[in-house]
Amino acid sequence: MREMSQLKRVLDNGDMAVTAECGPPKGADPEAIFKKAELLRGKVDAINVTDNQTAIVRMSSLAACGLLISAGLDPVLQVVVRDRNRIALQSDILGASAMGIRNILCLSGDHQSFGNQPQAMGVFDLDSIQLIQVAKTMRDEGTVWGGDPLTKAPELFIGAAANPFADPLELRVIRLAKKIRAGTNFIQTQCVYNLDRFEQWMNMARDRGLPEHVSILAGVTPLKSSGMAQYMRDRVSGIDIPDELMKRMQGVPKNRQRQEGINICVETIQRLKEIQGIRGFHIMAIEWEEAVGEIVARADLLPRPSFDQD
Amino acid sequence: MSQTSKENKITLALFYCQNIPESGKQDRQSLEEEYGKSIRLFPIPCSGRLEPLHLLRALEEFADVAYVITCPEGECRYFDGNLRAKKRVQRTREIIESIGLEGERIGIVMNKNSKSLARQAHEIMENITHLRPSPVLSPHRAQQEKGEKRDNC
Amino acid sequence: MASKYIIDTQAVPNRFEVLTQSGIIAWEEGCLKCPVCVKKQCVYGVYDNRDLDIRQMIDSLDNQCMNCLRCVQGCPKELIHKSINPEYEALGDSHWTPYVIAKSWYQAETGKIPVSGAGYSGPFSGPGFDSMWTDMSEIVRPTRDGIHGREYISTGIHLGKTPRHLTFTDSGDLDSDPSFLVDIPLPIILRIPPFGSLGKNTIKGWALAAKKLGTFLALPYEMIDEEIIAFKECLIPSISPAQPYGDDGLGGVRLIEVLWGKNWKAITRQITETHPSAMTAIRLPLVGGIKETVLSLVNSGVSIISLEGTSNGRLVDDNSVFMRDTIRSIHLALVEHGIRDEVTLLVGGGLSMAEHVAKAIICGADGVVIDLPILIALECRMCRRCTKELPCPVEIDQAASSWVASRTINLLGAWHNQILEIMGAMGIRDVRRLRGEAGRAMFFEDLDRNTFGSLGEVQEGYELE
Amino acid sequence: MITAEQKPIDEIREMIEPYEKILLLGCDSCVAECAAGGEKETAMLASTLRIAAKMEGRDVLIHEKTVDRQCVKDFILPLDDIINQYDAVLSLGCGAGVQAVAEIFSEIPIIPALNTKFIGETRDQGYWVENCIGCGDCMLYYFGGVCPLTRCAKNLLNGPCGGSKDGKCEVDPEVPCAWQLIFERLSAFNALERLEKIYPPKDWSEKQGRGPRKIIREDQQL
Amino acid sequence: MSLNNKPPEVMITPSRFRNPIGKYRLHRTDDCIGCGKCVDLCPYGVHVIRVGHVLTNNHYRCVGPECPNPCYEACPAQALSLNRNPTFDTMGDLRWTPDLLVSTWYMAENGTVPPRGLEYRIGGSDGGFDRLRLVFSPAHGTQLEAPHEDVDIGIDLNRRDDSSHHIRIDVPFYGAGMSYGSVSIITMLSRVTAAAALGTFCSTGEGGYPDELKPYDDHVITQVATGLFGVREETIQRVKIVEFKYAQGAKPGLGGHLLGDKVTPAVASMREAVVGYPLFSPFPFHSVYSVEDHKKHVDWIKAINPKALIAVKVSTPTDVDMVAVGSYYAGAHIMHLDGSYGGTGAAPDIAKKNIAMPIEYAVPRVHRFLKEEGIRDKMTVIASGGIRTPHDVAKIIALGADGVCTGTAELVALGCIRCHNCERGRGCARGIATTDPELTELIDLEWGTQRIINLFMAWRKELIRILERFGMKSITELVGRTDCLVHLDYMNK
Repeated sequence: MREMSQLKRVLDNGDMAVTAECGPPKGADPEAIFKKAELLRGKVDAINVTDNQTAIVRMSSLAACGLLISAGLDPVLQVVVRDRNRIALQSDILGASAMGIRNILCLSGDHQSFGNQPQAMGVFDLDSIQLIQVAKTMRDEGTVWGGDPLTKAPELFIGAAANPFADPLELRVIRLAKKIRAGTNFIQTQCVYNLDRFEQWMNMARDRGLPEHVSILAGVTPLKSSGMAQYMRDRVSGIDIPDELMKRMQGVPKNRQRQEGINICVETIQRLKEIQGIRGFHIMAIEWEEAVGEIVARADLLPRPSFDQD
Repeated sequence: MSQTSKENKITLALFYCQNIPESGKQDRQSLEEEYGKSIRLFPIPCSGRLEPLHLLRALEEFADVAYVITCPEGECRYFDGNLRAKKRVQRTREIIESIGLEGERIGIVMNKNSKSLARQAHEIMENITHLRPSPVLSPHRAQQEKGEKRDNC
Repeated sequence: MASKYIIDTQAVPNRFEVLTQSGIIAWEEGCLKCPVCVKKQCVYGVYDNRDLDIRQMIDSLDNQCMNCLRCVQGCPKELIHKSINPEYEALGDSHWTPYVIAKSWYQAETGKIPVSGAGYSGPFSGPGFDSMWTDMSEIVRPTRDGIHGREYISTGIHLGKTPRHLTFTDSGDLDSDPSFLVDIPLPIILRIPPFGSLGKNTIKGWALAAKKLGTFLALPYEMIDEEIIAFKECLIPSISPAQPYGDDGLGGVRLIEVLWGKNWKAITRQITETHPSAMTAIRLPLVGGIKETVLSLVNSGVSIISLEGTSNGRLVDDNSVFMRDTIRSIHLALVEHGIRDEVTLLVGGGLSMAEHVAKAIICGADGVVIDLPILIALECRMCRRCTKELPCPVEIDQAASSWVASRTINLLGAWHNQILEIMGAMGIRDVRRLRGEAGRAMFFEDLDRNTFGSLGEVQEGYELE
Repeated sequence: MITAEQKPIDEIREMIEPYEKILLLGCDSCVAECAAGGEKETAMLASTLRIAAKMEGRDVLIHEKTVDRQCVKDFILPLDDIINQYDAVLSLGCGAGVQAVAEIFSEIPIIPALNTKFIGETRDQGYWVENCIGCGDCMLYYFGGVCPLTRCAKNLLNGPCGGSKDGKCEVDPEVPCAWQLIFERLSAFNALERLEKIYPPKDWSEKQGRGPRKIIREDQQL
Repeated sequence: MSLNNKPPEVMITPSRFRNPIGKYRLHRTDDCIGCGKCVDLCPYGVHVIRVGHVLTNNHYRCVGPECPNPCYEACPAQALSLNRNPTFDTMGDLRWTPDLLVSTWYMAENGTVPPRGLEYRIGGSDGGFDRLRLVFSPAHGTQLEAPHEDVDIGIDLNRRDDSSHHIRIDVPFYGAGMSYGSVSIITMLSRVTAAAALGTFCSTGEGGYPDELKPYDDHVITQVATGLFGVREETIQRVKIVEFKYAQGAKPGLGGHLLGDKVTPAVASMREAVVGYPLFSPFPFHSVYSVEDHKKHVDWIKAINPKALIAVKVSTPTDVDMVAVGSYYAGAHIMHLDGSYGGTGAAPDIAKKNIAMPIEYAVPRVHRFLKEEGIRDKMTVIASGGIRTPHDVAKIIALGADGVCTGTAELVALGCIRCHNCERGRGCARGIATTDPELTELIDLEWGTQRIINLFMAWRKELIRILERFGMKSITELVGRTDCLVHLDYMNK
């Protein structure tokens, strides 16, 4: 069983880390996971598994992570507080750790009304920051929330998301600081298109000395088409695509738009590398895992470091 | 006893049900003669007429201690006025305790054995001799004393 | 008196919350907070204006309630009750009743006469002046409307000896000396009350009131200081024969009173010599056998006699006898001796309401002296705590002199109007004509005996219901 | 009505600590009925806070005022005349009242003095009990006038859990099992067949909506 | 002319207030087990059962310690206790004691005198009526089961035997004048409607003759008072009895005064005056300064309405007996003596308390004097101003009156509580003596009418019972029978 998170090792080692995202299937077939796993193997350090993303029912994130473990990969278990109360969340954390899952990403989750179960009761017993605290308590204190001891503490590398593009900007930095204070080890940001805004956020974070306490992985998402760009800009909350990027996508013929998306993505990574305090990248190629390999390669992020298993 | 209270400069606000024995105007005045400024008497038609606010306001403005004497249990003309008073006093005690004031500064005596107003007042005065001047009023009091001294000069 | 005598009154607010007969007890526990709460429907807005007066711990529910009982009768949980206010019940004593005190407060506050609806509510009759009814005229004895009508009703009296006749010089000028006659427009003289928490401003306020009313304030000589002497033309210094009397600084005072005592004659003589322009009066305690004394005083030339009963309207030497009949007998004796107009009889002690003025005059007084009413006008509760050196609950000594004056004027204004009412009803247009007019009064004892005296017989076995 | 309870005094004192001129704002509707925020409670709290301040030797100005309802703008707006005299408002309204006042007076801190509890019934004098969670989709018809969503600790819609014993809830043996009550009520008027039905998962969107729920009645608007 | 109606029916008409006030209150603790024993025991319906809960809803019916089956002693859970109601003791005054108020309310609700626990016969003024007692000889039995209807309590109002109407009223009382303005139109209509049902009359008072009263013209007395408000030829021609008001007992020797606030548009138009301005009725009639002037007044009415009976309402000065004789010679049929204890509207306290003599003194004096003059049989003497109870009626008739006028008693039946604030603010807070439109609506006409009917039916029964105990068949036998009375202060002295 894996003793340590690959992602943690990479970061501890001082290397640029790379993670990617993998959405579980809307069905019970494990093959879908394995297929995506193979596409990402060797290209990234760890693979995020989304948790009923956009509130649409999918295979559980925990189970999918288990499948990735069995495939010898390092998964990042995404956990949203929307669907489970603190009892379920803590028990899932214990189960995950037992299965060798070392990374968790603590999230609020999209509101249930957006998905295919709009009548469901949203739980939101904890919020994402509280979940970070709970996970940290379980790991560092060896107790559940409230103080009852655990027979064995989970081993966890705790992550959280950050969105530099939502308003108000000041509050975004405050929230980042709070997540760090709560105990997060790494941050994966919302996908970056507006580099100016991102830099502004990073500057503010740096002013407070935040990057010293956490590994920030900048999120990127290759645009498949100008239509997708349009959709993401207009419909997906927290996405900020500047006009020149929109124009650039629109200025390219349809059949070459995918390629242009990858180009943009690679350029973005290159520019992000310049920003002080960025410790890696989180590539969210939504249902387009094939693109990850090319992006990583073109961004000079290969090969991924490997460590001997102890 | 009155001397003790003079030394302590304790002021008692005493509310009492008009039904308790020997509580007429004359009885009241002899008490006032005895205790001087240490007692402020407020006859009320029924102890249930008293509300926590009366007690609080008394402590806020002029009294170191506020007490209520009710008629004996079961003898209220309004049936449960004295029981209401008891509960209100209890609640008011809790309130002042919650801000760090001694609960003893508020009290209730449910009259028994037809004790006279004077006797009840004496007993209450005896009960409160150990209390220091109220921290609520002490700043004022300090000023007042200063003022008096000035006058004496 | 050329112009009509009107006392200008103006509402003067109380300094302390008043005490009223009954208050509201409204339990809060169990209140349902009905959307249409009886408290919100109060016609008088009593609950909307609710406030707690800390000085006396008086909830405004205690004194603003007008007793309509609609809230008591409407609350679905029956959480609202009424109660008699023990503080009100404890006001005063059997003579200075809570009713008398409360109505006096009202008059001093508003300057208005007490008016109420729904008929008379008091006892059938009462002690002293309360056992008298004044007459009224119906059809055969015309009068004019006292207040709103066209005829002037005079309440003025003069103090001093009325000359039996006037003499004139050959040239037709008046030869008689009118200087020993002082007019006051109201048959009422004020006197410093026997007790009270009085301050300098209190005395000054009363002096000011006396001045504005055109009457006098009688006060102990010792109370006169530099400030008060400024009001000299409306002061009556009272000089006690027990005290040494020398150069008094009373120049310009119009009337000086000498208290009854061993030396009264010597002192009176001394005063007459020092102040030839001042009139002197003798103040006598009203005792059982006083009639003879009065007769001899008048015969010896005393022109103003002030008779003083106890503060509850009785004889000084017999608390069971009300002064009413003694005044009557003195008056009748003076009439019998043909010397009634040689003297002005003033009566004081226990006069508490406007009607007592008229009734005392009907019994034979020329005018009255009042003391405690002007103290009650200042919100006094007649608790007499001041006599035991306890603090005054309404801090009378702290009141400004202008407030004292206005309250006193208001009270007297209301009394004046009531005297007009009662005189108008009697068809009497000059208060001097009311003096001794016992025929314009009905006396309880006579009426009751005449009417019911024969209704005493009950035979054995008969049942009363 | 909405029920509430006064917060612990220490918490209130801590919140108002920075301010020197404070208006205590009572609300004379629901929270007055449950003896938490009416005129009387407001006066009592004001007096208590003044006493506490005096004990600390602090010179704090505390005034009190009670409006008919803090959750209705028309009752709040008149406060405009006086609110500028204060550094902060300590509201004894329910959460709705606090927010409504805060929304109107955006420049001044509005501090809650109460913990808002639930929608409930005055069961007895001094005893208030929750009996509606405001789910937005009332099912009381099916359950004989007893709401399992509120009164069953597990919000069960298809009958009691296995913990019901002697008609009492396993969570609190003082509390009658809602399903016992439902059963008795429905038996009383022969409607037990309503219990045969399987009630599908509840549509919670009526309760949780997308952010704050609202009702808009155009016919009521001008 | 005799009205001789069948007496109206009594219908139970409870208080219009949610919590009627009684002398006692019962308290039920949580110990109540809901057994309902108290409900069964109580003869007065104090307790009721509602959905398994026993509630003490009708405190006001409790007769307290005089109860034959005291629930508070029998309660198996000892959950009940009894106290005198402190609120009860805050009501009323010495003349209208709380006992009298509550018993009058009882009569207005039930049409009978209260069973026990309440003093319904005398007040607490400690003189006059309240020290007089009826003396019953043992010859005529004691309590009667049911009053005998063959006892006649009606009286003739025209005893001059002249050409005016011959009017007989079925009860020895009629309604005294209370003006429109001093009381509401509903109060006025309730009184008049009840008077019609009872076969008697009710006076309009001096505030005019509202059109609403037209259907009852045959039962209305219209008043000609010094202010002549609303007096027109037409109003005088409409009625059978015209009343001259020279004075009124509540403010003898003084004029009337209606505050500006009460002069609403309706009142102003009725009185032909200006809205919002106070109205004074002067004292006395400035056109009457002698018996001769008085006769001219009477002649004036006779010229307008030749068959009208003339009532002369005066208060009670020392020479009231002379006034009565003078009025007879001027042509009056009814001598109405108004003592100083009545009155609706505001009057100066000094006048109510001090001016003119109580009615108990005036009536014997007039009775005696008219007798001495040989004209007692030609004149109907009506007394008012302080008649509160059927016992007062019997006493004043025994002192020499033929009948009485009532006023305050009717207001009490309508819920008056004697707070004495008739003139304050918007007028009577209980909606009786007010012109405020909102407060007026507090009373429903049908309710008000029935309450007054009930009250007087109780009086009627009580008067019949009293007459039977005197062994009399007609109330006219009682007139001047002072031997039927004893005054406690002079008893067996």
